[in-house]
Amino acid sequence: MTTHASGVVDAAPPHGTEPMPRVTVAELDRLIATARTCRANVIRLVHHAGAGHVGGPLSAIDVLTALYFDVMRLDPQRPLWPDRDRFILSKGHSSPALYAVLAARGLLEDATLLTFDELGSPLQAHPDMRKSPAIDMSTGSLGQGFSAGLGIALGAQRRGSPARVYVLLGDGECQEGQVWETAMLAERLRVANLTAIIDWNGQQQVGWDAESDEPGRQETMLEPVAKWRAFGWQVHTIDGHDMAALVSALRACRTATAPTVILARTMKGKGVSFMEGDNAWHSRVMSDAECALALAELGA
Amino acid sequence: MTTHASGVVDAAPPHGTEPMPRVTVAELDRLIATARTCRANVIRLVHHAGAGHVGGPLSAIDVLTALYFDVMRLDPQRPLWPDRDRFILSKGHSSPALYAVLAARGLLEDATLLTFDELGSPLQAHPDMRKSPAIDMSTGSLGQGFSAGLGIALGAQRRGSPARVYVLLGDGECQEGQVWETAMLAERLRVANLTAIIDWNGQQQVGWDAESDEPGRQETMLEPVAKWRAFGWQVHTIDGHDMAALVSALRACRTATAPTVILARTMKGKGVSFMEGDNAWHSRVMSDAECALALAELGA
Amino acid sequence: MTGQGALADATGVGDPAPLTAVVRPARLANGEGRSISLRDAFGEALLQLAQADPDIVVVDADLSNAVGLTSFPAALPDQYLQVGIAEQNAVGVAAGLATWGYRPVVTSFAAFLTSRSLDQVRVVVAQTGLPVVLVGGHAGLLAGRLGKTHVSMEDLAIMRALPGMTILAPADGVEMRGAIAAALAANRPVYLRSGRDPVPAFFAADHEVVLGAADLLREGDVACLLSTGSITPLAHAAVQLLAEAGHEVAHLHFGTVKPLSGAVVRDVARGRRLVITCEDHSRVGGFGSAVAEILSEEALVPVLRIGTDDVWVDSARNDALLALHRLTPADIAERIAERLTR
Amino acid sequence: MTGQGALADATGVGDPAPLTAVVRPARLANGEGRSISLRDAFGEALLQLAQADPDIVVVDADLSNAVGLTSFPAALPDQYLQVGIAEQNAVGVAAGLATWGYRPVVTSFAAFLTSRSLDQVRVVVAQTGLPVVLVGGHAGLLAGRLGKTHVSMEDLAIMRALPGMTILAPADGVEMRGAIAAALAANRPVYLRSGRDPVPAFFAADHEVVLGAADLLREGDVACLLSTGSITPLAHAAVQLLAEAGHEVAHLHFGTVKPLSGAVVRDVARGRRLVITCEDHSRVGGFGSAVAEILSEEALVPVLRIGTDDVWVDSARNDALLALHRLTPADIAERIAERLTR
Ligand SMILES: Cc1ncc(C[n+]2csc(CCOP(=O)(O)OP(=O)(O)O)c2C)c(N)n1
Ligand SMILES: Cc1ncc(C[n+]2csc(CCOP(=O)(O)OP(=O)(O)O)c2C)c(N)n1
Ligand SMILES: [Mg+2]
Ligand SMILES: [Mg+2]
Repeated sequence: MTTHASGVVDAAPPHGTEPMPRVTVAELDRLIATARTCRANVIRLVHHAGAGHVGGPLSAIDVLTALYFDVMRLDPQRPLWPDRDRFILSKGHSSPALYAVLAARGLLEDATLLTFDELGSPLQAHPDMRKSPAIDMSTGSLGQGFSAGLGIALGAQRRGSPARVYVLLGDGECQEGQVWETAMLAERLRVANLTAIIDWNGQQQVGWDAESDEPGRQETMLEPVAKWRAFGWQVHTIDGHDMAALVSALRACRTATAPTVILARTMKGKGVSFMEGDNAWHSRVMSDAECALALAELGA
Repeated sequence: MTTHASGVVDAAPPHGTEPMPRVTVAELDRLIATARTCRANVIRLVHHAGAGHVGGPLSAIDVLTALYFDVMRLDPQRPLWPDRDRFILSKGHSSPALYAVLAARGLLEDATLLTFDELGSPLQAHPDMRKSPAIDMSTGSLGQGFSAGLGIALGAQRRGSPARVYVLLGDGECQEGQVWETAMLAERLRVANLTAIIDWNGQQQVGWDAESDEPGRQETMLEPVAKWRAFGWQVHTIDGHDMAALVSALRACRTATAPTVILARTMKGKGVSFMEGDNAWHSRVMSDAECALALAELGA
Repeated sequence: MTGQGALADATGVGDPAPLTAVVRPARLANGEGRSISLRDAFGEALLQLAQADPDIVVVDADLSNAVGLTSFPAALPDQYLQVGIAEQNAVGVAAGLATWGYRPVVTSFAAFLTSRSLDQVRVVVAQTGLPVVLVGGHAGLLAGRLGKTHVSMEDLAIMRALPGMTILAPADGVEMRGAIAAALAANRPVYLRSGRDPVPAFFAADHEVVLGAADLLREGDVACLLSTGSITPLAHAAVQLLAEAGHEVAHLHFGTVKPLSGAVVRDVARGRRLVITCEDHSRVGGFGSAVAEILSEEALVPVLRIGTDDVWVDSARNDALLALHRLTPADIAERIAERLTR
Repeated sequence: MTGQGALADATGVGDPAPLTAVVRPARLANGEGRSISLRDAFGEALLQLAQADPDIVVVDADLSNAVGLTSFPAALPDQYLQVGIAEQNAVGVAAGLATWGYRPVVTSFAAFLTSRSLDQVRVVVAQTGLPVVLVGGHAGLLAGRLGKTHVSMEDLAIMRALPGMTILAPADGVEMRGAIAAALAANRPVYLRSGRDPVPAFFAADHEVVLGAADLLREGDVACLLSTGSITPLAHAAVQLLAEAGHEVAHLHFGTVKPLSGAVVRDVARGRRLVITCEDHSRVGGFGSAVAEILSEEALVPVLRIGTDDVWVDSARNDALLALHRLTPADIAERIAERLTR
């Protein structure tokens, strides 16, 4: 039970911090199906808009699905419930994935999806918290969402709220110094209600692919496990498209005693064969034929 | 032999990259005496100006003396000799230390010391490369000198120059994200002609001293060795007031094959008993009596 | 579910009420009152406010003592968050705290807050409308002994470029006390300009800070001087010198630099031969430019913008800097007289 | 050993020569020439320049392809340095390279270069005078489909606040080619504003870029429109619409936003009823404000500043944004006609 600034006492059941049970096969199947639907919606909304990123959203969909459909405590009827868990898409250019998942979860109206990036739409190119109560923080400039997430996590602690904060970062994004400022402060304050997930798809906008043939030197991140450990974070490395692994790693964070980072190995464009691993799809506009092909592959 | 942009071929002998011999006792004694003179000059110039930082300059003097009087290749007659080694005081607020050492080394006129921080002086509150050819980079905004140092080191490599770059950072300064952006790029490019030295005096401007009683949590840096290692740097931890240790660690950098950081354990206010470890002296103005006492302690 | 109405909730992201635009006759200290620096007045006032309101939280990028919060950390440790020398993270963390209804006050130097963390101020403060108060210390020439990396002569120009920022530049300790209270009450992003050195009390102790209001310091027919920030007392002295020389120049102080009421500025300009602006800031893009933007629309009255030239400021003593940049009362008076008698 | 003379050496920290301030009759493309985006013109030109000058080095914060350098990394790998998504370090590394006589060109989006790395631009570029060229892509409304975090409507205001920055805002691909060459030749800190979408050639192929020069696009007695950047073609169309409606408005393009010659601006203003400024930028602090600063000094002529209002720009299609912010040629003409016939 939490008392808020307003003096209102929240009657909703507090979040448990006890470990959650193992995920069942039926639950997993439902999550996998949801992720697939959301992938199709990413394709639809980006194609409809003729703008927006594709590769990054597709690599992030499974993480988002696991969060919004399994791990996070929230109530679509009360999007601003103070004790809700928060999600911040620090890699804000993957907004189509966020919008697709929010709509599937009932936090956005489906009809708004096809207004993406159009004048007057709540679905801005990058997530804008002033446009919808379902968006917990405005992002788009890489590295910033993580700091805000730390602030929100600290705020929850100060308010005595069990709210947890999940922040999704890009692997390229981790080149921003601000990410390490945040990591350092979270380490010092041992902010255990903060979970970072790295969408480790191995690609960024340009990167070093063309520049270096030396093995390892084209990587978006060098030795990330060692780096995060040295910064005092608990580190889990998982397959970011393996729903069972995602769910169990994310569920485990609820009992963490230190800030936790999940290095989720992913693939840009995941789920659409001709986009997978091809960074040309970072933000390319699809033809109608490509859109149809992608949707067909996704069974939509 | 280096060919420069201008087409001028430099006739000066190239820097050796062979290890340097062990430092002799006589050499050490001279360095220690020089450091002491420079400490006295820091006291004099700050007192004369009635402004400027004190604690940080005194903790940095030994490092600067070892660099300018033993390790760095330079020629006071040709301050802009292209193949000279470069030094960047990334913790620019310790400018009094830099000025004292530059003057002792013949790179600044002694007479300018007492113009510190006065109108028209080349000795700005923070080092300004436009005011004197002896200053290799303008600093004062923490975290920036290190980036510029990396750029200079890369420039040396591109020009085929044996010039090495030494950057002195504060331990508090290492909280700036930009420091880690720089560390990451140096790691990726394996910039071996770049040496960072951290003036690890355990204090910054405010810090966490008052905030946390928990052991370790007031530190300016948490687990710095692990952090720098994880960022791919070679790490040496030494006593930053032990001239022999300083000289041998810095000499060893000349044959490094990776970027190297020297964590130099120091004490703020070192050399003046009533300033040692008392962070009130971060930038306090001295009374005449305090100045006299400090100078007496320094045998000056 | 869309639109901003839904957000006028505990997260504090509602649309702010418009500021009042009024001109009030000012009551001056006239030699009464304490000499105190803006920073110390800020520190005293914030401590009091925070003692009464536990939602006020200082987010400090390792400069709290330098901006006047010497006793705050020990007095209210639970309302003080040290983030280290990391201005970018400071602003982001503050924004996150603000979503919970906290009233974060970020402290650093003006030079760093408005440049090192500008992207963060832009995206998670100004664009979200979260009520974060940014306190930039050591702004202006009178922190001159730190030199060009630390002396911000550009902060007003930079902050003015951000939609939705409210910018306050108090004249003295009395006004600073009111300004920090008003900033916290305003429920919107605020940039508060602070300074280092003691200044004599300028306003009477009961001077009330109302965002957007201007203070009429003196009447005068010929011209009107508009000033902001801690140069107002110097400008006031200049106006007195001018009066002695026979030039009756009206004087208004603007403790709020943005928003600036076009109506008020036009009103005081009309019928006069010259409008003069005066600020401890570059002549480019700051308060004077805001006035020039307004008055140039109708070419109502010529505008003489007094501030520093478009150059970096070297380190030196305050008096040397004021003289060099011709910002002493005598210099200000001379510049205005020159222009009036041309 | 003191002073700047000693530094006019291989490190390239010498004092730049003053810019030329001239008005030249412009030669227009008149339907000839290619339609090309500013970014692609930049990319083509820089590749050619860099092929001829090995000292030109691109320092990229992971946006080279988005700002027009698609083939550069593969074509000249030794002159391309990828620093990753780290704008602060990019600017610092560029400054370091410049001390060796290299001519670094830093590439990112305008929004990030002028905010995320503002402190670095301020300290190691503008304050040192090192000849770093900062190329800010996707500036202005016409990158609108990225929304307010990416669309910079403030870059000119922010860069203008920094002493010593030269600011270029070319109108089209032809001028962009000349601008990047001139920026590299200028031996000083330069901010070059670039854009995303293809625009028809505006200037004739032999249009010569001279820093500080203005281009006379049309004579006209009643008023004079001064524009900068890629809105100049739209402003030009507006001026033609106005002529058809009987308003003879002169038009000058300023490819250099800073320094801006007061003499030139006063000259073109004198004797006319109105000066209009037009820019793809906020009305606060940018090119229009620079003109207002100059013209307000003598209240010579009223100034109508056309740009976006002081609001954050949402994401939408270019045409929708231009209409919303009333920046289509018809809107521009209407705003001017309204003012002229008031
Ligand atoms: C501060 C900042 N710099 C640059 C950009 C432009 N940008 C958008 S996406 C991107 C690449 C991001 O790579 P990564 O974080 O790995 O995300 P991915 O697309 O691979 O999911 C860049 C550089 C930005 N949005 N913000
Ligand atoms: C970007 C930036 N933020 C803040 C400051 C103000 N400042 C000057 S010294 C200092 C403390 C530095 O601590 P440390 O790096 O440990 O140096 P020390 O004084 O201990 O040698 C601070 C915060 C600054 N100069 N630059
Ligand atoms: Mg990636
Ligand atoms: Mg220290």
